[in-house]
Amino acid sequence: MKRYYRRAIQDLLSNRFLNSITVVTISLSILILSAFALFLANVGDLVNIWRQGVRMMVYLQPDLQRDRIPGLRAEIQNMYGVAEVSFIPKEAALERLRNQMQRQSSIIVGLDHNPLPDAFELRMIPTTQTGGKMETLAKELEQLPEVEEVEYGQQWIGRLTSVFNLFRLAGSALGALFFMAAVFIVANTIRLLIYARREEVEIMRLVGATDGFIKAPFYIEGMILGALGGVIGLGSLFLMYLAVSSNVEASLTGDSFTLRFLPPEMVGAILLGSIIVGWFGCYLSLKQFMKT
Amino acid sequence: MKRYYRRAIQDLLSNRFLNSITVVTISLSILILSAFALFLANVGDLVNIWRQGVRMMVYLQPDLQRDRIPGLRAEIQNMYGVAEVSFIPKEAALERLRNQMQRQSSIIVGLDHNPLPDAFELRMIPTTQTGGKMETLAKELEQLPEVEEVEYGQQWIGRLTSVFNLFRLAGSALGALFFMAAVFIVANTIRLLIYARREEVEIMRLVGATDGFIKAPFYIEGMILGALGGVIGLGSLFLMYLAVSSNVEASLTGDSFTLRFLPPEMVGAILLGSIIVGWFGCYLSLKQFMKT
Amino acid sequence: MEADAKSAIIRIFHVFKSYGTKKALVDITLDILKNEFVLVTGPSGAGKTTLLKLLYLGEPASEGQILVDGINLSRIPRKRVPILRRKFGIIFQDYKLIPQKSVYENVALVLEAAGKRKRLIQKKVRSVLRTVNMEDKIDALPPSLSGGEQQRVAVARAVVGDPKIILADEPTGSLDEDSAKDIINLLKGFHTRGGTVIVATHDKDLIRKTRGRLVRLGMGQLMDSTERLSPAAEEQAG
Amino acid sequence: MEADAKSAIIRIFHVFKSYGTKKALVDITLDILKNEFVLVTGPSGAGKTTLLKLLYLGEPASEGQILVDGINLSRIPRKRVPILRRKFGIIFQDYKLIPQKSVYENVALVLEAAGKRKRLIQKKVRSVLRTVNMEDKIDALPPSLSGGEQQRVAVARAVVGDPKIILADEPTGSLDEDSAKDIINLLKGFHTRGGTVIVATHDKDLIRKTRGRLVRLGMGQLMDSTERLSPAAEEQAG
Ligand SMILES: Nc1ncnc2c1ncn2[C@@H]1O[C@H](COP(=O)(O)OP(=O)(O)OP(=O)(O)O)[C@@H](O)[C@H]1O
Ligand SMILES: Nc1ncnc2c1ncn2[C@@H]1O[C@H](COP(=O)(O)OP(=O)(O)OP(=O)(O)O)[C@@H](O)[C@H]1O
Ligand SMILES: [Mg+2]
Ligand SMILES: [Mg+2]
Repeated sequence: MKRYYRRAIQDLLSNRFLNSITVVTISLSILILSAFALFLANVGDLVNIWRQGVRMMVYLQPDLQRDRIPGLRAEIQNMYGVAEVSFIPKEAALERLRNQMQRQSSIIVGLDHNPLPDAFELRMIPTTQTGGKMETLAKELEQLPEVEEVEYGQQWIGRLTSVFNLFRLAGSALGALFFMAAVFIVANTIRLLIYARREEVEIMRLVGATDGFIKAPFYIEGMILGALGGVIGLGSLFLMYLAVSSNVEASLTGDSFTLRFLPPEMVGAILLGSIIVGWFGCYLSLKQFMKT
Repeated sequence: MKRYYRRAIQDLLSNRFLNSITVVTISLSILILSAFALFLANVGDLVNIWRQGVRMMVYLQPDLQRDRIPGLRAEIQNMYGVAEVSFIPKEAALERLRNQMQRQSSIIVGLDHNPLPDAFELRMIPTTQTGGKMETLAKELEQLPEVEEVEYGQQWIGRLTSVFNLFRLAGSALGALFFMAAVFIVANTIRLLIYARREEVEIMRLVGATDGFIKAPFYIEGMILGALGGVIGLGSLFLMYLAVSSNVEASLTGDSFTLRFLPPEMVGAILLGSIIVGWFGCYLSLKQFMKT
Repeated sequence: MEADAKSAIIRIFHVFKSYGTKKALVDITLDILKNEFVLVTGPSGAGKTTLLKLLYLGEPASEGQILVDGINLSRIPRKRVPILRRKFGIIFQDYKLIPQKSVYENVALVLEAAGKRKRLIQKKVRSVLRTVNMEDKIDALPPSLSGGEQQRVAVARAVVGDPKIILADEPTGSLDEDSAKDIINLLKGFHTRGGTVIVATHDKDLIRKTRGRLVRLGMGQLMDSTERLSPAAEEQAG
Repeated sequence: MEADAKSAIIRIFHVFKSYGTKKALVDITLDILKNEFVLVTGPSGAGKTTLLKLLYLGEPASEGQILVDGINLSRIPRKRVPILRRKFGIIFQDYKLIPQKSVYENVALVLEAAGKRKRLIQKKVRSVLRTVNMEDKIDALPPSLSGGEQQRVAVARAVVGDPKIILADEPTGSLDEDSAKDIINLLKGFHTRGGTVIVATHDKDLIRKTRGRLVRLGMGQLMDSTERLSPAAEEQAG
């Protein structure tokens, strides 16, 4: 095995031109793929931050005693999909309404009593924030005798959800497409590389080398090229990330959003993937050249 | 010239393996690039549709006579950045408020007079929908004696705008990155292609062929490969688009959104670009091999 | 003419070889004995190289049977082809050196492929390169060698693995008289140590000075096969 | 020894060529006259191929001056190198045929590069391939040809462009006696029609049977240069 490594390293050095072109191509493919993954990951973060703004109002019966609030709160807290429950007394609700109404707040000034009920405001866990699941939860809440009415931005959420779903769908489709494209580009490049060295393969076979003996260094080389390409591709992405992230974060003050790099598992997966693809490119081409 | 074309075609046929691999790689690069462009274009459409929901309310002085409305409307219509002006009489505004308020509409039921003023609702042209430009317009409107107050979702728009800007920035950066990556991948692949045929180049030089004679067919081949790659790449994208678009549109009922393909100019630009890159790849490699 | 089957290392029995419509070999039947020295001659395009190719399975025969050291070539599984090829040391007409590998690596390749120890490889490669007078070019790449130097490396590679049979296709075509003599002596030495040698050549000198069987091909057919016990038999070679 | 400068087509003046530390040619001074037939010989690695390479600028000389048909090779601009090369018809030691192109295309290439008409090209290529006996392989690809067949295609390519000078590097190395005779007659015919021929060879037969000047190289140095008015001068060639 050790001697195969030595031969692989020798081969890499004696075909420097071919190999450097191959590594550049692999790096670029990995860069495309990982840049897109980074983009999706950060957009996903952003969407999640937004979603934390999605709330559900649970209006209570006007005659409900305030001492029953803690029990009710605990009960709601335990319902499926609820992340956080906070109590909004009707005084606070009126104040909030006044602020929200801006110009039309003149309406409220003239009121002689507060017509609003007490309420709970719920925050949902992110996975529950689809139209269907929120509706289920709302129905369940309305079954409670203490609850008069449940309100949430049905229409808005439905619309946003469908757009996010479209986005996620398109993102995954593009991601899958880019993944396949990257795999094929890398495999193809390695095929060209081995094609340019097919004479060598042929000569080795003629002097009695077994297929295994011939293939082993190629596989090692393919994996080294894949790994190098992966490291260089991810490395360049990381440098770009560093250059960009400070600027972008500055322009996004107000959101609790930090641009983040790909998670370590993802980095590992991409590196592993590029090694496997390097191997796979060798596999394809060697299969072809060894047949004849 | 004609004989160069003939030689180029002959060469393409006699190096079928190399050329088919090259075309596949080019197609994939073009596919990546154009798929991403398609993605951005459609997201852009979606954003524009949303933005058409961005409105500005111009509340008029309570004592303004209704016969001055048409003149004022014309004046506002002519202001920079205004796309559409519609008049909302105060009765309609109250009705609308009632609908908007949902649960809290009980407040309105008890009113003895309508406290709301007449208003204009403006739609802005998309390029004016940044926080800054809207603010300028709002200030200008507030200068008018007939106007009491201007209201728009300052905070919401500012936030949305910064997110859209981030998105656009990231999209353009990724697009530029993908563009450069595609250019290099194509150029590199063509370099490998020509490298595999460097012996031929060398022999032609030894038998007295001029550089022009040697290069011409390669350039033609490079451009044909580029064009083929472009057509195949865009063709596959179009097929995918056809397959996906019907499903996606069905899932997006409610929005006046149709998934569209890249505009013809863009398709033309991508084709032209892939031809140029084919040429460019040849240029790079020939420059290198002809030197020695 | 039929050799004793017991001691035949190569048996060729009614073999045909066509490339498309081109008949390169027609009905060749020939036995080659262990430790024979065979010269194959004939005009350009007669099928000499093709005949050698069939032996090491560089090409499959179109018809007929070939046995090499007891192996039937039409039945050999793909996996065992390397074992067949290690029985041969082959000097190719176009040398077939790997251009990116040094002279040393090209020669060492045969031993590495056979799984020999690194120590042994170094010793053997150096000693073989010395016998063909190429030890000073040990690190050169083949494209930087003269035609004759390349041919000598090809010879070195053919003998380094201690094969049973040497197939030499025009092994002196690019060599001056002295170098050619060295190569022929090398082949003769191999023969003396018990090896079997098959040389395809046009070289009148080589044919004249070498004792052994002379096989003549013409248009793919076996013209004659003459045992020449002393180099004096030369005139028959005409 | 010094030839008349007026009629010299090639003048080589104190030329050295080194590859790294390796001295391939040392202080060569040699004039070759118009319509001369020169045989360059010497052992493997003596510098024969290198000498030819310097003439067609396959390699630049390290030192010294070379004039070819009035062109000073050390001053020639890059753009005019093809014009220099079209003065030569070159038979390379390793043939240098383009493997993906047919025999016809390989030979036609020279004329196409010179901008000849398609009609003329077809006629000439066919007729030249006929003289080297390769007309039946006109559509074959070089890798499917025998060694001798490839060499004959290389010869055809060298003569097809009506060059002023033919450089032939071991042009009969892979050929049987009859084919070799054809090639030599072709070269002689070219010489008779006024061409200049320089042949690098080990082939004793060729040297013996050819009248003309014999230039001997050894270790990169010019050993001697003998005018042999009749082939009988052979013994000096030793
Ligand atoms: N792969 C091939 N495809 C088609 N024809 C071939 C192929 N290989 C050889 N031939 C033809 O078969 C014939 C015999 O070729 P071979 O190489 O055996 O000749 P040879 O006797 O070695 O000649 P030389 O002395 O010139 O090397 C030739 O006419 C050649 O063109
Ligand atoms: N590109 C090169 N790099 C390094 N050394 C070279 C190169 N080309 C030739 N040489 C060396 O220069 C010397 C002369 O080579 P050349 O090819 O001229 O020999 P030759 O006389 O043609 O020999 P042969 O008869 O074997 O063809 C040889 O020792 C060779 O190894
Ligand atoms: Mg042969
Ligand atoms: Mg030489």
